[in-house]
Amino acid sequence: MRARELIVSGLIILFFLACYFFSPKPMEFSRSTSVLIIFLLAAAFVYVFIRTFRGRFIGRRVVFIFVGVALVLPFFMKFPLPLQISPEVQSVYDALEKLPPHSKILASFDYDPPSAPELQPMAVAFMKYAFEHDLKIIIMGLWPQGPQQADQAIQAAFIENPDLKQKTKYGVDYVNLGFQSGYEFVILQMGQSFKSMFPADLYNTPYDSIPLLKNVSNFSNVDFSMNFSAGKPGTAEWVQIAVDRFQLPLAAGNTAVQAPMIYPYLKKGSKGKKQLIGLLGGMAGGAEFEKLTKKPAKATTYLLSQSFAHVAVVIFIIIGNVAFFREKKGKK
Amino acid sequence: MKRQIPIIITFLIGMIMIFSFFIPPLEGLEQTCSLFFDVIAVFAFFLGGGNLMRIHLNKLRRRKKDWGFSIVTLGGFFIMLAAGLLKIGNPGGIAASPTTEGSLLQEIFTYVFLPLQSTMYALLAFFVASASYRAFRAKNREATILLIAAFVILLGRTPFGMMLTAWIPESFSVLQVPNLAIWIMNSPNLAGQRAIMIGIGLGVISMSLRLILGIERTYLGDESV
Amino acid sequence: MLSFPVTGQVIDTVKAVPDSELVVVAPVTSLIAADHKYDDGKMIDLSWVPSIDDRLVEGNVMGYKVYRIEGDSEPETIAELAPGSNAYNDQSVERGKLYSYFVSALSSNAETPSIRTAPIQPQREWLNIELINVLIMALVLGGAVIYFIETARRGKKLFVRKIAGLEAVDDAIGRATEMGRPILFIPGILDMDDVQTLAALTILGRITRVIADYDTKIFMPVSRSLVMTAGRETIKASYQAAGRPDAYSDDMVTYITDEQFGYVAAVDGIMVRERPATVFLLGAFFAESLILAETGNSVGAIQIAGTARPAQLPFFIAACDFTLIGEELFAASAYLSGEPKQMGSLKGQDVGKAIAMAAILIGVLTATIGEAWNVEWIQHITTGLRDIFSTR
Amino acid sequence: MGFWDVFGIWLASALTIGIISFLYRDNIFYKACEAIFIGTSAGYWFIILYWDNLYRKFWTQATDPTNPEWYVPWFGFVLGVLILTRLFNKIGWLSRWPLAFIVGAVAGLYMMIYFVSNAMVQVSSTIMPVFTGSWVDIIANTTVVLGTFCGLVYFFFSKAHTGVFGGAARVGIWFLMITFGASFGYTVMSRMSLMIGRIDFLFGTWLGMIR
Repeated sequence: MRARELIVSGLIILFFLACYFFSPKPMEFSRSTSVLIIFLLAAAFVYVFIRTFRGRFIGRRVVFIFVGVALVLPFFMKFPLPLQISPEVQSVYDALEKLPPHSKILASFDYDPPSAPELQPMAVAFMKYAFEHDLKIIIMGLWPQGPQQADQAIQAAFIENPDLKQKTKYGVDYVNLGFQSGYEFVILQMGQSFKSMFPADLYNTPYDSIPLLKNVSNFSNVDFSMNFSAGKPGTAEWVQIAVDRFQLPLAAGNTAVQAPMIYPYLKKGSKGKKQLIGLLGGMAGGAEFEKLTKKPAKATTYLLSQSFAHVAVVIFIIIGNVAFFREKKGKK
Repeated sequence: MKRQIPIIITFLIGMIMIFSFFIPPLEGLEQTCSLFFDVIAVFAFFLGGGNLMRIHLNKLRRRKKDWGFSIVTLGGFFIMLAAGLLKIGNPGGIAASPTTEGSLLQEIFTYVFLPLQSTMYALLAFFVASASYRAFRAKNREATILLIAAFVILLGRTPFGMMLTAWIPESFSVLQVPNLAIWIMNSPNLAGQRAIMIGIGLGVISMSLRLILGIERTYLGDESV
Repeated sequence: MLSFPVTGQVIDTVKAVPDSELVVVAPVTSLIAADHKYDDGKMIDLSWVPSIDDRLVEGNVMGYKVYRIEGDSEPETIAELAPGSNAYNDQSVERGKLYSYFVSALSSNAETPSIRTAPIQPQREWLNIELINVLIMALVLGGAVIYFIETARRGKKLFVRKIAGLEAVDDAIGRATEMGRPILFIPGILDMDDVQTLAALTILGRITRVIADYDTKIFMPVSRSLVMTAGRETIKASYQAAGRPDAYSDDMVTYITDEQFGYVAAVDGIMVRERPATVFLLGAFFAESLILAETGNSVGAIQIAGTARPAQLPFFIAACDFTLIGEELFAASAYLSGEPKQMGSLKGQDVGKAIAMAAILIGVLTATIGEAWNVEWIQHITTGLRDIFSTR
Repeated sequence: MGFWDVFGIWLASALTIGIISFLYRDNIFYKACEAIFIGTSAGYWFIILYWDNLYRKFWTQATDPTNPEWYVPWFGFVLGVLILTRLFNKIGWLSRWPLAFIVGAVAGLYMMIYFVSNAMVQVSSTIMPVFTGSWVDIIANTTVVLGTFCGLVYFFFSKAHTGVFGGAARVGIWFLMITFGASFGYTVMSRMSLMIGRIDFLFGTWLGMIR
């Protein structure tokens, strides 16, 4: 038993070391290789189907390998996915397009590292777009690790577009106010004054000595706001307080789990006004936004993996059930 | 006496909390209770953490199976304790928040704790797939409905859903998978959520009353049950 | 030192501007200060009609300043508000003191104060009349629960339908005894301050009463120290009640870690190594529900699960043998006890459901009819019903 | 990147692979990672509890001379100490007092919170006209009302699920199943995203194979 364990772990380590030393960086499959891989995957699924249909189920580990392959390989494929832009993503983009240069945007980062895969790509795309169009960003977080995520998003945007790094200055083009505890209470107080909740920024620079914040006292001095949220406090709280009470123009990016609960806010209310300008929902929302900015990046790559994984799960359910019905019929 | 006092405490506190909802001068009680709870939780941790240590020290002493891992667990525990209590490497010194960037606690958090936590979470992706293949069966009508709803959502949120049903004419666009997914979320899903919520609301009332009135007292270790 | 404005006097806020260049805006009107109703006397509500120069197009108002005068002291600025504001809620007042207010309309370089309000004292109210409908509802429901408990206590037989998941509990315990394997009890991952954890512990009490009679091992890893303490008390009491206090040991309940996935990893390990015959997953679960249920399934345990969190129920339904959905979790301990008075409380719950169902049925009917034919008195019924259930 | 950053990334990668290796089987690397995780997480949460609850919330309030209600937190402190009496057999029964306090407070508080936000609000928002708007709206409204009503029938305890009543309960459980199916779909989605995040870390941040 022990020996087999050692061999397997040895193989795993060898695999990763081989990747580290010998793989091309970055690695990318050609179009035909990608098609071939998809074809092979489909063939493997057919094999699993036939096997299961005959009553011999494949083991857990084989299922794991399938999922692993479906998740990893799409990273290296280049495939134009037919993305239809949903109206709620389009309206976020349109609202951004309408902003004149030097407009001030309040961006609240209300998520933590575990939900970063879904939200980070859209945050990066958003930052990149804002800096390229000379929009000023005021960053804050209602979750403790949110401001760090914002920082990482900015660094990633700089790596993707090195020109921005020269052009963009902290304190003038963006500022990171950091985290404040107190959930929706923070939003409520910000309606009166930002400074009362954030007397200094993340690096302890006093609020008043930051050039970007010079004429910013509360929501009324902000032209647009964006909220990246993975739960509570998040978009629902921003809508209920900042939008409903202080008429802040708000758009949001949400995790897939959150998104369904946010949809009601996108409906036009009795006064014909939407509470939320638009919504980037999950990985798909991020990918659509990237497509609109014509700079496909992480979310687009991720979405391919995500779609493959979804299809794999659906196929597994179907295979399992076909076998199940055959068995049931056989018993009758 | 020993048995009566806890029941009286539960009854009194419970009643006060119920009525504080209607009596404005008692507004602050909720916060006080949550403060008390937080403080009690710290002391309870002395018991919990102590228990954790006892178990692993026992394993070590008796050289039980896998005792080596107990050293690792205890090591991790004490390193974290030392790093956090003494605020080792904290750029802000002893007065700063324990989770300041650059402190040892935060570095361990980023490079040890976070990858472990995220990967644990991520393993779920595999378990979900395995459960789909082996467990999610359309055993009866109910399970079938569950699976169909799940299909619609799964496909509806990817470009494949769009591709599959793009042929449906615009006037019936509700039937396209992505729109169907949104409809499910906004109608039947909403109804189900509501029924569950109302049920839970009523269930909690009944259970709370059983506890407050002392009818349910198993948790207090009452021997007369 | 900036001098404070006096009613009616326009003030130059940017020094050294000749009077002729001052942008003077009209003051706000109809300023009213009123005690905030149904609080502890800590708030005053202000409302006013914005300056007539406060317009989106060609408006000169840059914002408003709210001033407060406490007793005879100097006015102090308590808030600066955006253009278009017409109300403010002052939460920094104390009971027993007199306050008066005025609001200045700000232009780019001047401010125009309004007239002062009459002095006002924040008042404390002893009962929140706005919530009287909630109080009545709560009394009705609480009364129904207590009524049925009393009825049952007096010996009247009450019918409660079978709940499949709970009927299976005895069999599940029996199976573990036969197989000579342990029972695993997971009370969710939240602390004692969650009602689902309380529900899990009350069920634990019932289950351990049965277990204590057999010679079966129960093991309960927990992720909160307080739950550990409470769990030990519960199990100990059950063993004492069964007359076997010697069979109890503190090792039955172990604290692992507060961290969600650290806990899951450990419980997973326990399942794989100990191979329990029966697993109870009752309480508040989050993402870990799937891992736990799948692993339990893979070691061939009979699993009875229950939670009030809808997002986790599908995994329990898929991978467990029996699942308690939402309300059933809270009813479980009463049901398992089989005691008449406990059953009575379930009847009380049903009264609540009956009221809710009736309200929905009547409400939807009247709302639909009222809207379709525009019948006023029917519309009144709808609003009345909505008011009864509204909480504001 | 400095040495320690590179070291950190290698360490994080090793731990990531260690956890993933559980998919093959329970093995010594996984056990080691699990042990590290349990130890560090218990320690981490104690640190947070200690500094946040005991120091920030309790100590600063309880020793603040300007706080007129400085003595209030001390009652909580006493309750906390009482829980430690469990360690001593003779006075162990005192530890039930804080437990009784918590149960009473939680039961009382949540009874009202759940009642209002779960039961009352949901009932009042279900009271709505059904036949308004387009046919899509009408179907949607009818579905919501019917589903909520039948769902409640399913939870009814006082009547066996037979006859018309049983039929309604059956429709109710169908609605619940759609709800669970939808949650299932969305949960699968976010779990997959999490794994994608880890893969990106391994093959991108660490191995540099992803562009």
